[in-house]
Amino acid sequence: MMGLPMMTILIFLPLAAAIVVAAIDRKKTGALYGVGLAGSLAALALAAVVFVRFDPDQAALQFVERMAWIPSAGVSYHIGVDGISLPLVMLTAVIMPLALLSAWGSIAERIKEFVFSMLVLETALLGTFLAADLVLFYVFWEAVLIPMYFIIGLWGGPRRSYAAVKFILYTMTGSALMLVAIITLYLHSGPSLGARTFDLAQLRQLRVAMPLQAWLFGAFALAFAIKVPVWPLHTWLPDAHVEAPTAGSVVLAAVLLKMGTYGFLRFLLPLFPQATLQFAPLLSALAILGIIYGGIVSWAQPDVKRLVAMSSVSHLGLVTLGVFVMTVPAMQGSLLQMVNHGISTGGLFLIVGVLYDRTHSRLLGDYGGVAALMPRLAPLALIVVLSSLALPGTNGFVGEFLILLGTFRANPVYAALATSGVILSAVYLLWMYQRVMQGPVAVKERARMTDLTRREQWLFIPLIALIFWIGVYPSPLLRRSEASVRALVQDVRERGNAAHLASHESRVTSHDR
Amino acid sequence: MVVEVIIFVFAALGALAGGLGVVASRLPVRNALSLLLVLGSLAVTYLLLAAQFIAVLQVIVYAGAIVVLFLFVVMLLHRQLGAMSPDRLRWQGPVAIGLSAAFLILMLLTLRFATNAAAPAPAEFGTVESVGRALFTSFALPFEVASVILLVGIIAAVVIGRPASRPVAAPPRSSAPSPVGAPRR
Amino acid sequence: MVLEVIVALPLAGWLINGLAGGRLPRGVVGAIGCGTVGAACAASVMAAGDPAVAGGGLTATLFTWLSAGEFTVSAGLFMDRLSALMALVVTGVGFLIHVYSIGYMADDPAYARYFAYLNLFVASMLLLVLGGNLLVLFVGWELVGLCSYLLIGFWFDRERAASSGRKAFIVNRIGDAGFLLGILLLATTAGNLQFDRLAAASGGMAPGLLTAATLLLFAGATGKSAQLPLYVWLPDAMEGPTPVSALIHAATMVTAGVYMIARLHPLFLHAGYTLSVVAAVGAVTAFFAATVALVEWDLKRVLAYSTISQLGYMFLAMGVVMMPAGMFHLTTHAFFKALLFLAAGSVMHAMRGVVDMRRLGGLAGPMRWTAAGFAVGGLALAGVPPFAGFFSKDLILEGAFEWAQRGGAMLVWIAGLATAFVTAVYVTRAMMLTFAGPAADPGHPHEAPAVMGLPMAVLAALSFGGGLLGARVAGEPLLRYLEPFFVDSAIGVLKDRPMPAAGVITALPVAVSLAGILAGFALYRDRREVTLGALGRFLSHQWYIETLYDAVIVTPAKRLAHLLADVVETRGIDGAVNGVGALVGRAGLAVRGLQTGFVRNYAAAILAGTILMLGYWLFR
Amino acid sequence: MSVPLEAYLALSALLFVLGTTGVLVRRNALVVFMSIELMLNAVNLTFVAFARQRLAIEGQLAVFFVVVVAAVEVVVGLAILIAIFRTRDTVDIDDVDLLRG
Repeated sequence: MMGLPMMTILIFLPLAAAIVVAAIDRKKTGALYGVGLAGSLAALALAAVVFVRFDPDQAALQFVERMAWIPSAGVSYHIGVDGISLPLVMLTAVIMPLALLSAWGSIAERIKEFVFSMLVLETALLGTFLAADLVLFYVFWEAVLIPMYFIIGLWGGPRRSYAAVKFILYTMTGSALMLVAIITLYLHSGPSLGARTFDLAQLRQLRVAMPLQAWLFGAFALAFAIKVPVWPLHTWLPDAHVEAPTAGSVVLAAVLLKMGTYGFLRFLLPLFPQATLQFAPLLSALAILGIIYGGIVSWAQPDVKRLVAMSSVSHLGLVTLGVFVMTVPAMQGSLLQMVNHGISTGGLFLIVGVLYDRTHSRLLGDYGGVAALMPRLAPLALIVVLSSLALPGTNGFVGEFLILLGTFRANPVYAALATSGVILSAVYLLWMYQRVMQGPVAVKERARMTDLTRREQWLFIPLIALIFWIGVYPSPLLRRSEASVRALVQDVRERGNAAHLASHESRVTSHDR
Repeated sequence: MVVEVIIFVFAALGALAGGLGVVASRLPVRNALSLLLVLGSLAVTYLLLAAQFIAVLQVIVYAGAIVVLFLFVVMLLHRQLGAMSPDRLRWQGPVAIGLSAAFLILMLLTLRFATNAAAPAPAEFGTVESVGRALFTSFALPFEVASVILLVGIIAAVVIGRPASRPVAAPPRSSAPSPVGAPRR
Repeated sequence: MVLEVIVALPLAGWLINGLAGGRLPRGVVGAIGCGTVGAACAASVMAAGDPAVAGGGLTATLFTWLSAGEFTVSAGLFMDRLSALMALVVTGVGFLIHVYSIGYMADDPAYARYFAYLNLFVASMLLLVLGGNLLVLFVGWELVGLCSYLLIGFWFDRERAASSGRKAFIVNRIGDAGFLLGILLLATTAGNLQFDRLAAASGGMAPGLLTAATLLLFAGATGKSAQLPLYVWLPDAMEGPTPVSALIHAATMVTAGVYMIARLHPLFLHAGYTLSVVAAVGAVTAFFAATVALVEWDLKRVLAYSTISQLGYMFLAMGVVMMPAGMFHLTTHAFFKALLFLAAGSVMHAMRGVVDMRRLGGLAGPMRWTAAGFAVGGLALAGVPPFAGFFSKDLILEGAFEWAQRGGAMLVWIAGLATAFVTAVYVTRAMMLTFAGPAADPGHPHEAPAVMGLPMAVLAALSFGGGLLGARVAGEPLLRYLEPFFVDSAIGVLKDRPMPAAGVITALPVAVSLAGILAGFALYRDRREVTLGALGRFLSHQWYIETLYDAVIVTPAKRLAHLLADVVETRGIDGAVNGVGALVGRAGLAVRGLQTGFVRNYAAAILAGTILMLGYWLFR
Repeated sequence: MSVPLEAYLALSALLFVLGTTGVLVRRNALVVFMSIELMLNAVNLTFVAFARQRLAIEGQLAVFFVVVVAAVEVVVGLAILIAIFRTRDTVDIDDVDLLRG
């Protein structure tokens, strides 16, 4: 398009800003944050252009850029966007400026390093969502860990090093296995595709015989499931969230977790359709367990951040369910719900951050009656809470309804069980809202509970606007994802079943390499 | 060609004697001088092997610069160089000698793979010109990298060698102690 | 266009009062709050006059809301005879209560927030009744629940108010989960959620599926309309401001379940025994709530249980296929129950918030008009002719009797009759304890200001004359108006009603009501505390239903949550993760001795490794 | 080339082993350094010997680079040595064991 490598510019714009930040004097706080914000806002503007010019009727990748990177190893720099990655790219582009803005005034130490890390993180995230080559994807996927590790480990709470190490070890365990699977795929691609390649589009043609396909599926699924996190692989999440600074929590919840569910859609399903169909019931069952378990456990948390973190387990259980029931509405709902969860849970963490900046406490017991002291925060917080519990009219409902609709079509029992999440989310979120905002004023230092500053208000205004926009008029998003999702569902169903029939005459077996 | 053999034998004996001196002598100055003997002897063998440029390099850089550097350090530290704490690794010596012997035997065993069929060297082989031509054409990049490494080495030596705890004397104008060199937090 | 305006007007009021209300003078806030609803009322009258409403219905499609796969739902509004009636009730009663609120809330610091919430409620309720398909209805359905939550917990600094609001929301959510599943079932089988398409498809759907779907929808209705088993939130909802109780928890929102069944009556009619369940639930709830109201001391909670009971009547009417009568009772109930609440609010206003009837009494003197209003409402509630409640309740009981004769359970009719008696008793009790006798609390009660009195007067007039809408002598205009809508259902019953049999059946409820009033008068004449012994204890614990819920659901759920969070999560799942970590750490400790710190050791190790590799290469 | 290749290689091996012995046995950091130089020179000798036998000038270039790196190494190494000596007052490498597990 226009001869400009739009996607490359989009990915590396934040990195360029990061380099500029590195050159700025560390005492100039305003300039550091200003450049960081400008970089991420520029990326947002570019992403918006992509969003507008995106052709909703096309299922394949658009804005494709492709060139050889390591030709001898079949690695290419292949990027592009389709209906599955577009919402997540938009989400990343929206959340990062907000996260940076939330840190402005909240993080006072090593600002330069912080802004630098955040911008590098944005580049890595955008790259993860736009890569169409397995090696490129893996590089970005792992690159995300590094800035996130530092964000938790340097600017986190008292147990930050435990949380950071747990986060990085847990997620790397999964991705190490994925790397093995990627290389195995590469080795198999030679005999049947003519030349060995890491290119996703070509690897999709590959038909891996069944026992091996199941193993590869398992390796990929584990890496993604840890990231999501699918129950019972979730325990790194509460620790990471509790210890991370606000901006880190926001990005972690809003975007990082979506890497897992995005991975399901982008890699797991198209690469291993047969294994997907075979293991979908297992993953659906885990997802439902996560919905219920996360909801119940959230209710009993004394720590606000931990509560919200556990609620993510529940919400992402629903997203995972939507992926694996393999119907068009459910998958579109899943995709939308990824965005919605980013907005609402990101918002919840921003609220917690605003409160934490004032009281330096995360315990529900230390709050109470905040609405009387912060009358501007209370309605904004309520809207975010309502969005998170999927009240109709807010974004959460649209996603949840579509997931449940698609799930019901595939399996009414799943849908009935998943609907319990609707009740549970109301239970724990309203419990939280009441403990923090309502009741007699129980905060110890009233004087510190000043209402939102102008900067803090601007954190919420975009989120609230998005909540209502997606809740009332989600068509722009749904329309752009429909073609790709439909193609994916059809592809997986056809090849999954066809492979089942033709597995004995498969051209690739596990011993030829 | 017997001359060559004789020269080689003398050079080899010199090198071995020097090597023994480096390892065995308890006097640092003697160690350094033994090293000089090794380097010189090897320079002679290089000449036998049609490597004039390398031989010259050996004398200038190794014998001329490096050994001198060693001697400077010996001079700087000479008082304490003899003082050693009691040996805490009593097994190390015998094990080391055993290992070294085993390694030597293995290496000598590899000699049976050597093929001994060398053509006479052309006149220009190993001259400054031929080495220089190779260095500035196909090996230009490594050459440049080597220069960078040298630069980095110089900087590193300056930084490491500077006294860490004491800051460089601050200019008298500023009253506050200048934190140059001290890590900033 | 007019439909959008009806919904948009209160929505605009919400936006203005919500965003800028804090900076506006009170008069302007009140004017916006009332004006938008009043204008919506006028617009509703205009829309209802549109010939399209009487015909196939007035539709307005705004845009495609959801579209995924083959499934499409548009954001659209729709008005036919049924929704016209509902819109008029909502905006009409709503307007009166808004006006009343100007006086009632005059001293509240959060005046603007109050009107913003109230306007949002009216907008949501209008969305509910004017929704063009089931999903839009559901949006309104949930949003009115939100408004209910917000207004119950309006004085959020009171722990009880906040908890009651939360309870209301969660209990409603339980019902709504069923409702949502019902919608999913219908969407999956019928493929569409337009009301007319659903009605058309209902004939061809498998009866089992249809029964399941309608039962699920009814589960939602039991939550929203506070029927057994999900009634528990409504008595607690009385923590909110009294006008809110009048508007949301008596006149409009709680009737949404009834409206929903009326709206989807073709489905319910085709769905096997669902309607029998509805009738049974309605009858049991009506009787249960009335008996509890008999022993309640809190004036507002008496009215709350009364509302539950009257809603039971409406469901009873729906269940026995007397749907027009149910809608008729919905309308009259909106008048007289709103009146009763407003009168109670007037009492609270005068007595500075006292609602315990043991501390009230003798208010008939200083608050003559309020007492008169309460009396009119009470008589209407008791079903004394010619007050409005008489006509509608009578029609329902007639329907129940005929239903029994056509093979239904006679018990439903008997329960309805018994409820009529109990209703008369408790309303007399409330009247006596509040207004009769000597003043129990030495205060200076004063009559409500005109801005509160006027709406009560209008409602009193409607409670008195509203019965004409369905009275036979007046030609049953409301029932005739609704007939075309229910053309394939209850109208058959309505038309072929054997007139002679009605004599005794009509007389019986009246007699029962009068007997109840007399009994109440006799019992509470001298303000005795009638305890009723063990029965009284049973009743004052609401038949131990909430105790049962606490023991069986709430407490075990909390225990489970703590068990999972404190044991399974930390020791089980995370314990396993940390256990793996600890295992690796211990292995590291074991081999750490190899790292001696002596460079010479390391060098020896390197050499040994080199020897091994060289040896392997040489001798392989 | 009348002196056989094996002779050079054997000389190289002997020098190398002398170097390793020095590194393993001696505790004086300065002597250890010299022993390392000895090993480097042994390797250089093989390079030059093979370069002569195969008439490949690259072997000699490798020596060139080894010499460069060795020079840097000695400079930096001796600087470290002096820094250690300044703080710990010793040149016994056994006294520097901060990496003990």
